[in-house]
Amino acid sequence: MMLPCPHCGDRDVSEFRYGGDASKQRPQHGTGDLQTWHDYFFLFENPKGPHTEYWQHVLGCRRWFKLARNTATNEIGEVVS
Amino acid sequence: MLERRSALASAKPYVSAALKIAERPGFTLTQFAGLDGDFENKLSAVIGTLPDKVARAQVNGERTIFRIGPAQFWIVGPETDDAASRLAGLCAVTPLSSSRVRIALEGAPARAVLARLMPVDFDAAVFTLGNAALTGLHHTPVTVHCTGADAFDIYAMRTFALDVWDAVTDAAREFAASR
Amino acid sequence: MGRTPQEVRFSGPCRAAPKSDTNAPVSKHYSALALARHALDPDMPWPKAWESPEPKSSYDVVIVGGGGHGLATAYYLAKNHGITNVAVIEKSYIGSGNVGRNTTLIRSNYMIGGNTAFFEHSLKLWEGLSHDLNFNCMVSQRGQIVLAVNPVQMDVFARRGNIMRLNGIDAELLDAGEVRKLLPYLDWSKDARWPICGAIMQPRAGTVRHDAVAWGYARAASALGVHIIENCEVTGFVINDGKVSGVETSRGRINAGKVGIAVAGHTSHVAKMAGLKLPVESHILQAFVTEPIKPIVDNVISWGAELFYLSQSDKGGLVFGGHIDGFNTYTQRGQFNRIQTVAECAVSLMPFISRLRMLRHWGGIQDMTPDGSPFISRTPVRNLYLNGGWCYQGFKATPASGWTYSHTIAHDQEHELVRDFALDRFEKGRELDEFGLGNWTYKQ
Amino acid sequence: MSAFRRLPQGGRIDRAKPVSARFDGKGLPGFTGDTLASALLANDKLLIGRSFKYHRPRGLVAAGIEEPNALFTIGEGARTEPNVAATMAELTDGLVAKSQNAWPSPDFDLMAVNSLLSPLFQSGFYYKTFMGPSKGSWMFYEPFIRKAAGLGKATDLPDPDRYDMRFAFCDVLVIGSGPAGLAAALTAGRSGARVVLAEQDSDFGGSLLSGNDAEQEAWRVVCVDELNSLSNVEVFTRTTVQGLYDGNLAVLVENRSRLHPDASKGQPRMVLTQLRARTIVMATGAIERPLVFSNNDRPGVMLASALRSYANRFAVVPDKRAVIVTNNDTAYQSALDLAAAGVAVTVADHRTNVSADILARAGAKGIAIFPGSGIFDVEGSKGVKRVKLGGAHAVTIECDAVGMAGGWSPAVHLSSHGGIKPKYDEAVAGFVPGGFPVSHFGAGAIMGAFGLSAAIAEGANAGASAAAFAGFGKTRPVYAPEHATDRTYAILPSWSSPQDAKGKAFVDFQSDVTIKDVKIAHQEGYRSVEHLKRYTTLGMGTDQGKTSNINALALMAEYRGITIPEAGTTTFRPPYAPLTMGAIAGRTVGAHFRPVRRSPLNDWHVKNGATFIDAGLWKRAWYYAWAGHSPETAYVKEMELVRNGVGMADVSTLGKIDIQGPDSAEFLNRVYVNGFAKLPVGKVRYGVMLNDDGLVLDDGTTARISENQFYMTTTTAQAGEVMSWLEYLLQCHWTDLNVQVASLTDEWAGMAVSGPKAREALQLAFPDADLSDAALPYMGCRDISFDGVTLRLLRMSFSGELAYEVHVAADHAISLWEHILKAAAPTGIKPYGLEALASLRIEKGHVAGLELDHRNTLDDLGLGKMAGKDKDYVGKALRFREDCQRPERWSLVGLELMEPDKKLRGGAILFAATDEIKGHGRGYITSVTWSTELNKFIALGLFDGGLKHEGDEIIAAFPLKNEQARLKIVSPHFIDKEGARLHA
Repeated sequence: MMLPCPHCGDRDVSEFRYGGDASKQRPQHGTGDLQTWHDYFFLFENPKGPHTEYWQHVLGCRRWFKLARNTATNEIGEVVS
Repeated sequence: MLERRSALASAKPYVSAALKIAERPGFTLTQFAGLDGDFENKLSAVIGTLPDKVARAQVNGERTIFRIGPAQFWIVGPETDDAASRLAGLCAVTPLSSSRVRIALEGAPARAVLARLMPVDFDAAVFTLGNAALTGLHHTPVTVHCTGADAFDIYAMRTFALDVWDAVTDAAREFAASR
Repeated sequence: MGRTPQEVRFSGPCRAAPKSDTNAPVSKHYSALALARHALDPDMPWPKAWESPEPKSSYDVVIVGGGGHGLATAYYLAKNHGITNVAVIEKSYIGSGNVGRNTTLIRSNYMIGGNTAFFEHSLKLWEGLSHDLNFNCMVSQRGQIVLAVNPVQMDVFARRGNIMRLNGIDAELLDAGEVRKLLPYLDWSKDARWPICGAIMQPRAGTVRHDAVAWGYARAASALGVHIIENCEVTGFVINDGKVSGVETSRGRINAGKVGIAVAGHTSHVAKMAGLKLPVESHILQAFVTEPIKPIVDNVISWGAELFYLSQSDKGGLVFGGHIDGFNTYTQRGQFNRIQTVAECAVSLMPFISRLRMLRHWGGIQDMTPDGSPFISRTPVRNLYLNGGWCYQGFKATPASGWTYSHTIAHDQEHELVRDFALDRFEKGRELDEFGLGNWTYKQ
Repeated sequence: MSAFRRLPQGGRIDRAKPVSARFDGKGLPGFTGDTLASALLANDKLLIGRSFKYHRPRGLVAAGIEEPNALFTIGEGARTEPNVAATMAELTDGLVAKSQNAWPSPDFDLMAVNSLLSPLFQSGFYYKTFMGPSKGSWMFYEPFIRKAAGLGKATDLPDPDRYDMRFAFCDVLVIGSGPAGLAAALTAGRSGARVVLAEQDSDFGGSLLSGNDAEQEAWRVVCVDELNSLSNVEVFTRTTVQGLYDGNLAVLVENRSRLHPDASKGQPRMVLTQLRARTIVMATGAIERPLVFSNNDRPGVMLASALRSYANRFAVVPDKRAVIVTNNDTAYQSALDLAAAGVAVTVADHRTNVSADILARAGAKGIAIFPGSGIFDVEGSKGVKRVKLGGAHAVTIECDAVGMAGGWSPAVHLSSHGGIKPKYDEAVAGFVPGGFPVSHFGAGAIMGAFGLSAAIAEGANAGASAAAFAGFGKTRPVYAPEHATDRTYAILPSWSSPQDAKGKAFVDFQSDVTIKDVKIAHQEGYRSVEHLKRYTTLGMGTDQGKTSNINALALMAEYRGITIPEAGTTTFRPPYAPLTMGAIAGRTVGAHFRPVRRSPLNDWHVKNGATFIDAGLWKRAWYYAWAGHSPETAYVKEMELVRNGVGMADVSTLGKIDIQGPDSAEFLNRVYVNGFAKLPVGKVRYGVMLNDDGLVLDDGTTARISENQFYMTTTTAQAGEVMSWLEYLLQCHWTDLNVQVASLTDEWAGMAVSGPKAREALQLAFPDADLSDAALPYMGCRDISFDGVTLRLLRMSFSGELAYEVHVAADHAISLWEHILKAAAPTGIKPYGLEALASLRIEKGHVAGLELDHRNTLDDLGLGKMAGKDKDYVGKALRFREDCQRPERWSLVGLELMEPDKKLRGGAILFAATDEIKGHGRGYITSVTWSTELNKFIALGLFDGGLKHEGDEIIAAFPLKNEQARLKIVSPHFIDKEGARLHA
């Protein structure tokens, strides 16, 4: 799989660190009760299909970015800003 | 009295007629990172033209400037470089001269050797003079810079320097002079 | 030949099925004797291993998923709880999921309170499984050796081994010399990146012929009256007032008193139809097999340097696996960098493997949970039960999973062995992080 | 009497270059250009092995990669390679091959007794027996089964050869160099695109290499010459495309075995290329299928196309007569070529209507044709003697060889690696690609185009399309030779002949699966193609079912009364052909397996007799020679040094992070549980971070260098995790914070100078610095300049003694370290290693990696009070989950051994004095050391309820060594509870 680093271009997946589902809304710092944080941290939509997710180009520019990928096909979409 | 010691002091030399692999010491490496919107202007006022993308390094006199991300640059200058002091207070300045070891490769087989090590297109028509890439070499982060037709610098992490040296010279073994 | 030459037609598509003599004696029980009788009378047909009836309109229990866990659950529902009006509904062929895609290992070297007894129960059930099912699953207790690569790891292994011993489970601590005697072909040279400094061994651990588990359970469940319905996809749940009363399928609605989900790998997808959002992500785990060779590796071997495990199948291929690819996906295609990682482990640990050749690699989609442990529990929907989240350990858990899940369904109450496999454990702060890897689905 | 012979001339072998290999201990002569297979056949060695299950005599079936039978062990000693297909092994001088799975020899194999018992060994027999008499009986049978199974014998010696790996990129990858592939590669190459052509065979040409047409050969040579002349085209022979992966990653493996590469000169035996191709043209061809009839496995029965290959390419033909059985037109090409080589040929054609054109052409060459007929049986045990035809013509024919032409299966494997299932094509009577992604193209036989001109036209078209897709729109297509025609196919989809009850009709030669096994699988309900495969082991051999899959699923479809498309096909998985493990691992093995990380002080440690220990990727100094040579005792001497004098340890491995920006203090205040907002400049603070789940992530110290700059340290183990975590928070979530972080782990070296004489030592080293308690108090931090170099002094202690960390740019680390040792020599300063470092911290009660294992809360580690009550921090919400607050959680305690004659061990399980010693206990020992201060073994552990039980006597059990010991629960701060030494 080649992932499109927004700064370095298409690179092999081995250069990246995965960061999980990026569609989840992290509660603002200092807000959110236990249930909110539980749902945010522990529950997953885990869709079979379109997914946005975080990746870090860890063996590169170290930027984290949001990427669209289809989990049913591994087809890579756009970098989401 | 506090002399500098290379991380490659105990590296096994690589000897080859066709390919030179050697440490290129004696540089200052500083990271400059922006803390305000005017950062790049301030930086270029002191340093000159900045590279517009990660893939291309900018050489201004004795300095080579790498863009390593948004609002982040590496400046590699001579040992006496004063860039850090001139930019102090204008942005985040992080001296990194000890953190990297520069390994130079030069010779016809250089591109073939690099292609054995990093998942980057090193074709002569593609990775040309001035091109740079931040990538992984033996699981460690490196910066590769094309400095001539078949000449390259690899900036490797100091603590992995010997390992990277071993990986590079091993990949280049078939070009080494037989002992 | 009884026919004139002109009549002969070379077989082609869509001819009638071969004649099967329904009057011939049928060996329902498998044994050497039965094999001998069939050998002497080659025309005597074997019975179908499991029946494939048309689905009825209603069952007491419907199990969604005809994999190892679903079939085992159906079998134990019938055998242990007398509930035989059961259908197992499988969208493809039985055993098409992870029971047929794993590295076939069984073991009970678990250290965390909620895990130890469950997995030991599973291992005990494995030990009697072939007899119980009258189907040889080739349960091979060849022992698992987990190699330590530094003294600190030896302490960590010791803790595990001590817990095992204290729970009546076999465990042996081996020093480097003892390991070398057992496994002389490991890299004992100075070149080894991490020297092997000892190991922990569970002699009763081993391997099982994976497909046979699905077939054996299906056959035994079928014999007790369970309906096994293949090529039937569940498309929804019938839920009224928070209670499930059936499933919608590609072959119509099937009513059910109770419904159990056992579709690990696709748990999120199925549970979502019942309105449940779960602490589960689907990840691919790859597995590999080499060409068959004569016996050379006699144990299951795991490595402490990186997640890597290997055994030799009875057919002769070396079967091995490593870590999940590390991002959620439903494609059963692995990434090449992971294949390299695993090959590097194999060759570095056992340098002779370098000259062997990989025949196939494949991927299974497994449920990953934040703490690496599974769920067997009731759900917020009454009469709907959940079995999933198995991470790396689905195969070895199969018998105990069926055993405890059937109990959970039959009694509407979690079996005591799975009380900690609760769905609300993350809310309560009761993670079961067996290896101390932290709450990350993709790092577990 | 011989069955096969070498023709006096012809073929692509180089008769001027004879080669001598050895087979089963005897010389095997041949020529350059021969394969092991062709050489065996040329030497009339027909019987070359025994089958897997029944030990039936077997011969060659194919001439290519699909060969199921002729598997040999090649090489000797550490270079032994089992299960190599003879058809893929080029004959070279010195090649040593041995037959497998027969004892004492294939000619006289005692295991052939299995054949008599064959009725017992029908498919799935092992699931039905070997269960008695008792539960564990399989363990008795298994060794016999294992020994009987397996193919060749591997060596357990390390592989002495080298394997290389490279990354490559191209615009167009063309897979296969048959007519379609050559046309595609050349058409694409003429556009200027970067083209790679990969061919698994030893030469380019594919099916053309097996032909005998001069015009076609000329066309081939012209194409290859032009490809070689183009600088933008790279061509590879002996290179198999093993798999296609996401992102158009093709994995190519080039085999250089024939060159006898010398590993010591860096020459690889194989090279694996990870090729990223913008577009891919699949011109992978097709593989001929056998037909299923009684005794179709006799040596001498082979694919009709193989007979043609051996005749035309290797100049080896059946001695007198061959019988070819077919269901399609392509077999006549083999028949005509054999006839042209002087072999008498008879064809049995399943079809009742054979075209007049064929009848005429064959008749002209004296080929007898029996339409509506097939082979019903083959006689001759170690070679073909005669065949019995049935159907329209029931005749018996004496012959030397049989050619099977059951139709062609397009090589769709690679096209389905990406997840697109192949589809059944009625006209082809086989599966063709079910579709392609936009960047993939197919051409030639893989698409069912079996004719030469069609294949070339398709190839040229695909090459042009692929180049255009990659942005190279202008090209000049390649045209077919003038007289190329499209051979007809006209297949009758037929798979098997009626069989005699006694004979065995094989579907899968290598796995010894017969038509009866397929029937049994059907009877028993193993009807899905996957069940069939798994139950009978069909297609699971090293040939990966290349010749058997379609026949088997056609037969199963027939038994089920459904069509082949309804039955579906199994999934094709990589690799395409058996793939050498060493090639996948490449250079990343042995010492190069994973990177070695070395401290800037590493060279000094090496020179000064340190023993090293692995800590993750790091090599760390464990203990030094001055203190002894046993890990059991050396550290104790080093501890004594620190407690009584002064020692120096290398702490360079700690994670170090530069944090700058106006919001740095706020940032730290969020990530640490304790407050950092008000940390004064020049001060250091110990901090703990939680993960979002409220469990402890890491601990460390952070110093405030200036208002807007901080210097963070992390644990060695978590350094990378913490760095990524901080970047994640800043870049993905807290974008409102103006903070820049940079790793300094490699920039700065760290040395811990610890012990009552630490100040004295440093004062000797840095006489100009004011090191007084007032100037540099406990948890103070100051940068000083020494000899023009900036040193960062941090007064903090891991050992509990008066201690400083001296950080310096790593280039100067060794000089500084040597300077301190030399200047402070009067204090008796010496280095101490990781074991002493870790032991000293136990005495002080500092938690480390073994306690920070992602399972513990702040309170578990006795650090609950650190968390700011009124401030927010990461993990705060989930820190207060129900079970995380349970008072009887396992929490940090100190432990003292009460029985001086015993030993404490890490990993021991803790019990209350009155407990029965079983179950999971009430906790465990995390870290153990001998305490030089207390003169006894002490430990840190986690215990139910923690220090509520302070003073209790408990039991540590270590059943793995049958040990138990009495312990006392004490404060984890074994020494200097008041901190007097720290503040000295």
